[in-house]
Amino acid sequence: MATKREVIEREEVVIRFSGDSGDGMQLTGTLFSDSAALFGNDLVTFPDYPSEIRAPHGTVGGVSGFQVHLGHTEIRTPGDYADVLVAMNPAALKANARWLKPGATVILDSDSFDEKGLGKAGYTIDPIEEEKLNDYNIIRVPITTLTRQALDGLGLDMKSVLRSKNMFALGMVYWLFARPLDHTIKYFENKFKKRPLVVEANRRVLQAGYNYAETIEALTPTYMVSPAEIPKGTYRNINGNVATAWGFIAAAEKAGLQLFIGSYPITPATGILEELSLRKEFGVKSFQAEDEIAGICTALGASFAGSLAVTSTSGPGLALKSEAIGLAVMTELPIVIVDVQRGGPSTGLPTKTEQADLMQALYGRNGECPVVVIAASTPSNCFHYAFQAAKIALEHMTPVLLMSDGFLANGSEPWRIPSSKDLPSIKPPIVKEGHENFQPYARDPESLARLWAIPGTKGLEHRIGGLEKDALKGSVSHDPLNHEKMVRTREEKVQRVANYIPKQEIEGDQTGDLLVIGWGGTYGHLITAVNEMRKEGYRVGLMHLHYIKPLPENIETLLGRFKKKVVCELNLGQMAGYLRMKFQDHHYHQVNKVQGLPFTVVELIEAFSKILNED
Amino acid sequence: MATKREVIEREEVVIRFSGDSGDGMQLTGTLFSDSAALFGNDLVTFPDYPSEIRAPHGTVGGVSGFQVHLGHTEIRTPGDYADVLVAMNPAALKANARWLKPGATVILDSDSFDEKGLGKAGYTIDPIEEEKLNDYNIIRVPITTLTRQALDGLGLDMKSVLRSKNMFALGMVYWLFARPLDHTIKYFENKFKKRPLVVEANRRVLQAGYNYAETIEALTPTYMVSPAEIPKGTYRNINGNVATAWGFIAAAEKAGLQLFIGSYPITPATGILEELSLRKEFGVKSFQAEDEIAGICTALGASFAGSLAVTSTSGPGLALKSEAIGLAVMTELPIVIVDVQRGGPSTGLPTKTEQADLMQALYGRNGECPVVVIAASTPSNCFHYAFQAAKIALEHMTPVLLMSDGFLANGSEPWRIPSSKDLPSIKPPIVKEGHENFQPYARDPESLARLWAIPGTKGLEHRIGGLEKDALKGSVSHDPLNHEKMVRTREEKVQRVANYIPKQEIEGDQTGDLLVIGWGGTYGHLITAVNEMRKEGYRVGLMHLHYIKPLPENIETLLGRFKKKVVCELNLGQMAGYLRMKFQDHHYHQVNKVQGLPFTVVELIEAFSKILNED
Amino acid sequence: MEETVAHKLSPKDFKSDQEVRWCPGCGDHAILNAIHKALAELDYNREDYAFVSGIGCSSRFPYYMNTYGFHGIHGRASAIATGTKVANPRLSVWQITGDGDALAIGGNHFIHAVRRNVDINIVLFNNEIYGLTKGQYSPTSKMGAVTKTSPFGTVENPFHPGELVIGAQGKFFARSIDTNIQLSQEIFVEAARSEGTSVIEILQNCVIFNDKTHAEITDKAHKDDRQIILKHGEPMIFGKNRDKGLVLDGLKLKVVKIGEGGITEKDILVHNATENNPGIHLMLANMRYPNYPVALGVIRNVTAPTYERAVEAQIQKVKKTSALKCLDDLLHSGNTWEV
Amino acid sequence: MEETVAHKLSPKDFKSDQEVRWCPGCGDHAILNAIHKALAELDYNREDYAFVSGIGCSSRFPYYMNTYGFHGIHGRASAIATGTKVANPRLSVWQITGDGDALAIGGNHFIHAVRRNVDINIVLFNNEIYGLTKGQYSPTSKMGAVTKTSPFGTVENPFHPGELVIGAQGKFFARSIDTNIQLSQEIFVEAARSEGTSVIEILQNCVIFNDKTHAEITDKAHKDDRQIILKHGEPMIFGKNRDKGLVLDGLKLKVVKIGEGGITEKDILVHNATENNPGIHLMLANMRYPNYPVALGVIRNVTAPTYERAVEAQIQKVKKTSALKCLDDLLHSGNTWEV
Ligand SMILES: Cc1ncc(C[n+]2csc(CCOP(=O)(O)OP(=O)(O)O)c2C)c(N)n1
Ligand SMILES: Cc1ncc(C[n+]2csc(CCOP(=O)(O)OP(=O)(O)O)c2C)c(N)n1
Ligand code: SF4
Ligand code: SF4
Ligand SMILES: [Mg+2]
Ligand SMILES: [Mg+2]
Repeated sequence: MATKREVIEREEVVIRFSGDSGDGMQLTGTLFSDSAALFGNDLVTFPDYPSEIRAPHGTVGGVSGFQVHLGHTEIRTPGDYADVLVAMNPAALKANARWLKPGATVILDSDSFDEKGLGKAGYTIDPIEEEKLNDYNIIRVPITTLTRQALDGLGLDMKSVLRSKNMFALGMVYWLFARPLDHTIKYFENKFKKRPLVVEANRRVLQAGYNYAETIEALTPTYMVSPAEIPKGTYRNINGNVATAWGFIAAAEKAGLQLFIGSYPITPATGILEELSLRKEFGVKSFQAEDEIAGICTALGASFAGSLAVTSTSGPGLALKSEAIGLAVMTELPIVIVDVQRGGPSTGLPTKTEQADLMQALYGRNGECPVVVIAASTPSNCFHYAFQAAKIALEHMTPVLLMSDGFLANGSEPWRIPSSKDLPSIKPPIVKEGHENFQPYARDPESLARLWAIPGTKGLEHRIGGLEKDALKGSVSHDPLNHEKMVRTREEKVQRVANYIPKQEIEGDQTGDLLVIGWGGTYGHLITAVNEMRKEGYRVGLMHLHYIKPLPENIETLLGRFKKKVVCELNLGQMAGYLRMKFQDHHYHQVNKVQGLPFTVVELIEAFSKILNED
Repeated sequence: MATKREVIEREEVVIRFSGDSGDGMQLTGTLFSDSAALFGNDLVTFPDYPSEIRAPHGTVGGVSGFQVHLGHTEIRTPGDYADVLVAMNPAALKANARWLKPGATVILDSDSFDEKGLGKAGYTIDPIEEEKLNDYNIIRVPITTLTRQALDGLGLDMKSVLRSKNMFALGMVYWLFARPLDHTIKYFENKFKKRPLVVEANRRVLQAGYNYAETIEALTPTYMVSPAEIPKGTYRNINGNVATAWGFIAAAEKAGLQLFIGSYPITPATGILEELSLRKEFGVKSFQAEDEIAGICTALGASFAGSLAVTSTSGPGLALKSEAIGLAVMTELPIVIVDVQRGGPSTGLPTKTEQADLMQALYGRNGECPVVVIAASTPSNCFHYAFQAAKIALEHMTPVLLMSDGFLANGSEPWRIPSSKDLPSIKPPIVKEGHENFQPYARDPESLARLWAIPGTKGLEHRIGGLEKDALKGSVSHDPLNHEKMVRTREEKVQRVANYIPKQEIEGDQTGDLLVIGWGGTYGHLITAVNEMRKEGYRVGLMHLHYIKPLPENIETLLGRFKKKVVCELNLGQMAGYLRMKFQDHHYHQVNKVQGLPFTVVELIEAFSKILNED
Repeated sequence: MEETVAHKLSPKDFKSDQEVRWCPGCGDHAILNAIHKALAELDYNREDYAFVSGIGCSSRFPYYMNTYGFHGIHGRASAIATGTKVANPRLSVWQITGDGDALAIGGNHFIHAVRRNVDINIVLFNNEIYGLTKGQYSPTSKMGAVTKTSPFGTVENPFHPGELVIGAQGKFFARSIDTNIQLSQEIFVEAARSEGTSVIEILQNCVIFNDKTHAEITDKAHKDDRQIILKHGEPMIFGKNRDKGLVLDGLKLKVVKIGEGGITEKDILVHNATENNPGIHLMLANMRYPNYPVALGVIRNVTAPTYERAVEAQIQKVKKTSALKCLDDLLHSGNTWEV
Repeated sequence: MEETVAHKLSPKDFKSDQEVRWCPGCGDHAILNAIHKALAELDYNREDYAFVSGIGCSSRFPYYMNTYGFHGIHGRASAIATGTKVANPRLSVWQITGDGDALAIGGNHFIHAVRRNVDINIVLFNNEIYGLTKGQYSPTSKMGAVTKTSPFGTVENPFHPGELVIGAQGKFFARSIDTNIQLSQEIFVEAARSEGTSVIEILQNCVIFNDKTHAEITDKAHKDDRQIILKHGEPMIFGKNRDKGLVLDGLKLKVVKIGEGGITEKDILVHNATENNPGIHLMLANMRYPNYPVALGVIRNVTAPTYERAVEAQIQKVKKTSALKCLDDLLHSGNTWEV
């Protein structure tokens, strides 16, 4: 360990691990980001994988990637372009070459760059030539061979040997960033407690990669990314799906209710169901239903029975739940429906991110059928908005739609762990035995929430259902004026939630030339772009919406403070349309992208500049 | 027949038959309107019945009504208020008293106005007193007793005797309007060919009612409503559901394709499936599916196999079809989805009319998922718009949503029968064996419709599905730029339909002070109100939208021609919101009603006047 | 789980204040009656009943019960009832459904509830027609049935609810007739007391759209010869003169006459509703006129673990062993670090 | 309906130009192989095949067939296939589906297709797991299965596809194993030639998320003793030494050893796949290790009218008698009047 390192200090670095679906890139990326987080960096991650489990080996379609953006400063996005790319095969290079920063470092497994590999990836000439990477820092390493050597004599079968190639690459990257290996080794010790051979193999290969990197010296300069200066506290890495699940567990604890989730697996929402299925110690009843309709209907049954009821899905599943959401609206039962958006329409691009379910969330039901719509904007704040969604559902007796997306669901970032005692209380309008003159549709005069009498409560027996309800008794009513009254009451009840949510805030300039408007998972890219613009002297603010229906009451005032407005979304302009409906007097520019990918900061800055420079 | 009649000539008269659900009011009304139509009157009908099959006998909830508006002039609505009310029991009076014109004639079955009957209807004092009808022309007739007498000796059981009470009332009404009985008698002769006793009973009671009316002279003055001056041609009565079904049969004949309907029964759409189930002689394959999802999916399978495919439903069913509509969008298969709207949300008011599914039709799906949306506006033009929906679906290879509603579906009016040869041709882009270099997603450069290769066609084997498609080959593609291209292409394809539809027209004043904007089944009320306003000297036009997505290209120009605009809908303002999104620069007033009932002309005029008198 | 009831309840305690809105003469009235009576026999408090339904004439049922009730959406009652029961296993949960609601649009939730063996009681009003939508055929309409959507007769085989229940691993299946209030009541009580999913098919008459569809079997003049009421542990004897019975002929059931061909009462099969192997229950449930009498009573009643109890048990087990006791524990579990 | 084929097709004629994207080692590859071979044996033209699927690993199947194909949405393949077949009965329609696709979300369409007896061939890839979504339990996962959504084991009874098919009045049910290409091929040919809904369950191995779930039965060392391949008209004999067989013991099946206790080959049951009464087929389909060998081959194959033909027949009949011949006739039917 005597080599002297040439070290560059960097504010931030982007690294992308990439290889075949079977190459374990998701694990590699996760282990790297866990180490970086423990080291104190701020970071954001972005997994990107194909919809086949193992798409054909060696093809571009089968490439699985995991990008980590780590920094000494606050990190908001997984980064547009990579400083370092690990490419386990030619297809990985092909898929990612366009996402490299000029002069980036590329670590290749040279063993896989043989004729067969090149052919599968569709390369006909030298890939470095074809991708015009001659000036880049290309490190060719016979990773497969070296892995095999490292494991020589350990008695592993070839499949297992090849499976640990990724640890060789990870070892090299650890050296490159001068990071210790111990966290990763501990991970294997824990995970394979009962299989010491596996632990040993991974340890050996990891160390071999580290040593190799040190030896070859090709990797100088190495990067030094100091710990970030972030608020004091206890931190952990968390992804959006786990954060969502935990937000509900927190809400159930605060409300003193049992948590019930009725769901059907669907990418990229399944993680929520999976996480809650693990949480039996908190009494969570997780019900894997036969389909999405049963998912929401069992949840509604549980809500009727007095649980905090949740159902989670993605776009196609939300479509299937439409009719039952209507029943929730009519019966005014609390329920949270999570939509983790993915590329559409139809099956679309199941593993890619998109924001094109907004209109469906707002309007995708028969009749006048209002629900509260809330959107999280970072992996970790999924916790907060899941909690808020549950609180609103329970306190206002209404379905709440919580919007997440593939980018948030699978992306992760360090999260300062809150304390249970700092979370707000949740007080649903549950009525108890002995309540006098109980009427199931009697309402709180402020919130318009109806009373909640739970089966098992003596003396409050009553019936609810999907036919129009009498405004007080809740019995079936075909009276025309009662219908109009109830339609308007349900809408008003949702609107009144505006009295219970925070006012909208603007980040960056509070008045100025351009107001950037966004919602959902694009937050990191938007705030980064806004900050860059401001550094360049533009007067720009960001209005990132979390409460979509109802909108906070101060929106219109805020809109008036900027000369121009631009709505940025990963769809064809759904939020822009919604704002036109609500605040017609403002003109809205649009930046839209529908590629199953997040924005890049670069393209945002370009678009904003163009808008500012037009008259 | 010697009595001299005092006869009043009337331009138009409104009559409402009303009684218990079991009293046969729907049939009575239908028979009356058929006779009026044969006589040459123009007319519009409106059935109104409870959602229970037989709601409790004698209660207001169980009242079933059928209103007929007939005239010498053009009739556009079933009429706001009735000139004549037939009330078979006290509940019928109670339910309808508020819909009487001052001084109207009310024919009561006095036998049913006994203590029990009054009690069930909730009357505590004399109903005439309670309803303040003392100045009205109240005709008390012991209809039950007289019916029984008329059938004395015929050997009918009591149930059958009572069941023909309605014919007594009808006979009286025929006398009142000086209409012949022969059409109605012929109806029974046909219907009960094999049960001459039933024919005889109905004939006797009908005649008895007629004779009784003539005898008592209480019914003078009688009404004389001369035949209307309407275009020459052959006419028939038709309701919206039958007209819709026939529109599809016509389209199938013109396209030379088999018609397939996959549907699940639901009020008020069932009539379409029922009518098509009858039409086996035209080779219609009607498939009653196990649910709405199977309804659309079998239709999609049939579309794939080369049929003109249709699925019909109402709001809750449309919600269930959402996901599969997405599949139709992605596979670009032709299909027509009919939504006969009813009161919502959820099960809502199943037998009442409403227009609150517009947003669902436009946006109720995951992802960017555009379909063509068309709305019929009168019972008979359901034929035309069903035909057009099928033509667009087939020629543009797109799902088309056809909006109808309960008011159109069950309402009927005389219809000038078109001739098959005058209907436009339909030419779907079907490719034949031998087509060179076939690519399943190759498009017509004008319409952007893709080619349609039907299983069984040699050499054109290919695969379609719900994953994002390569822009030409149709194979699965995860390429980001291809996705953006396809999302925009699908939207553009729908927008281009605007090049193939008629320009929007305005009825009434072409420029002026107020543009009334409507869509769907409110047409009759809106045009009547607009005409009334114009008679009073206001400068008002009606822009009634039939093509909703895409909108005709000249809308914005037309909007500019009026000082004020008002959007009138039976919902909370969905079309108004849509127009704000599309044509932001105009201010839109709104008139909304959500009572499960059509507008009344009176309330429209009042609202319009108010808007015109505001500054 | 049955709790102590302060005072014994009577059938009328279960009548709600809502007007019953079925057609006069509809079989539903009698079924309502039988349920009111059955509940009065059971040991639950009134507030511990939840009646859940879908959409259809039959599904209006919860409105007429003075208990907790949930009138759902079409076809989804099994799912709603499952959620209710799993969330609170102490409730006595009843699903009321029609042949369309349960077997057309609701078929999937129905078979999955049965498979999971959730402890709910499913009362299936089988009138072989869609009543509420005014007379279209249903998945139980007889082949050839002429209805509004099959003016030339249907061309599809009907489901037999009992057969489908057994195909879905059903543990309890019974059949009754609307007018036989006494039998229905007995069955409801047995169903409520049996843990797991109990499916009770009631042959119900829709006077308006499918009058007399079951008349062949229910007709007074013939019913004793065309029905057999099975009782666990008793021989399968039927007939006006109780002189007919069922025996096995190879793998098939056969109707025999006692006293003819040397057959005596002890040759007659004895009904064992608790037999785990579904073979004979399938044959019994499938018996149809004219070859066989139609079986009524509890055909199958097999004990098996229920889903909601297994869920609770798993939770209790994990609670005991898990180190995580509250939210804060969870938030701090795994890798964390201090800044 | 089979038509004349110009030239005999070979298995490779059915391979599409798409790369096969299943995991290496996945059982799906072998099934694809078997279908390619089976189609080469059948008498349809290539353009007359339509392969329809839902969503799942297995449901990617149509992309790999050089025929018409429709990759649908999750669970709806039976409905899409039904529509395709009813619209054009001349096509040979195949539904490819997984245990989740067919029996979870698609359960209702599945049982209704079976009930109607639409002439489609349903190939159900049963790997007892959701593959495509990366390893959650399915309605066929064994009780107690530990998966991503059941980290402490499932608490629900699995469906047995054969039993459910019989509960839904199924006329054709067969079972094979992914690796037994020869048997699968034979079954596919027989299924294609049998009219009505044919359901073929294939025990398929998911190497990634549920490896070896069928190994107890498929394991080379034991398979001959743990599988029995049924053939119509042949005695039910199995075992490495073909010395074991099935007999009836009352109403139950029993495994016996030929030569022991006086049992000879002629005591062994002879398989009759065409028996209408489903009783014995239910027992055969339900045989499970370790008490019984698992039955493979065509377990049930009963002839019955198909739905799509009945629809066509009804249309032809009405066409003959109706006075309405074209649209104009229809428009002018009933009451009309001149103005
Ligand atoms: C999603 C949806 N589809 C269709 C309907 C219309 N619908 C209501 S009840 C019913 C069938 C009722 O039949 P069944 O379940 O047998 O009940 P019954 O009226 O005969 O008691 C139908 C088709 C609906 N309300 N919702
Ligand atoms: C409406 C909808 N819900 C859920 C999903 C997610 N999903 C896709 S495939 C699948 C299950 C696949 O299991 P199976 O049918 O057994 O097929 P396998 O992958 O095992 O072959 C699920 C839950 C989806 N695509 N669409
Ligand atoms: S329509 Fe039939 S099922 Fe419905 S209430 Fe009337 S008789 Fe009963
Ligand atoms: S995940 Fe399993 S079922 Fe899917 S392709 Fe891979 S091995 Fe086959
Ligand atoms: Mg029914
Ligand atoms: Mg599977």
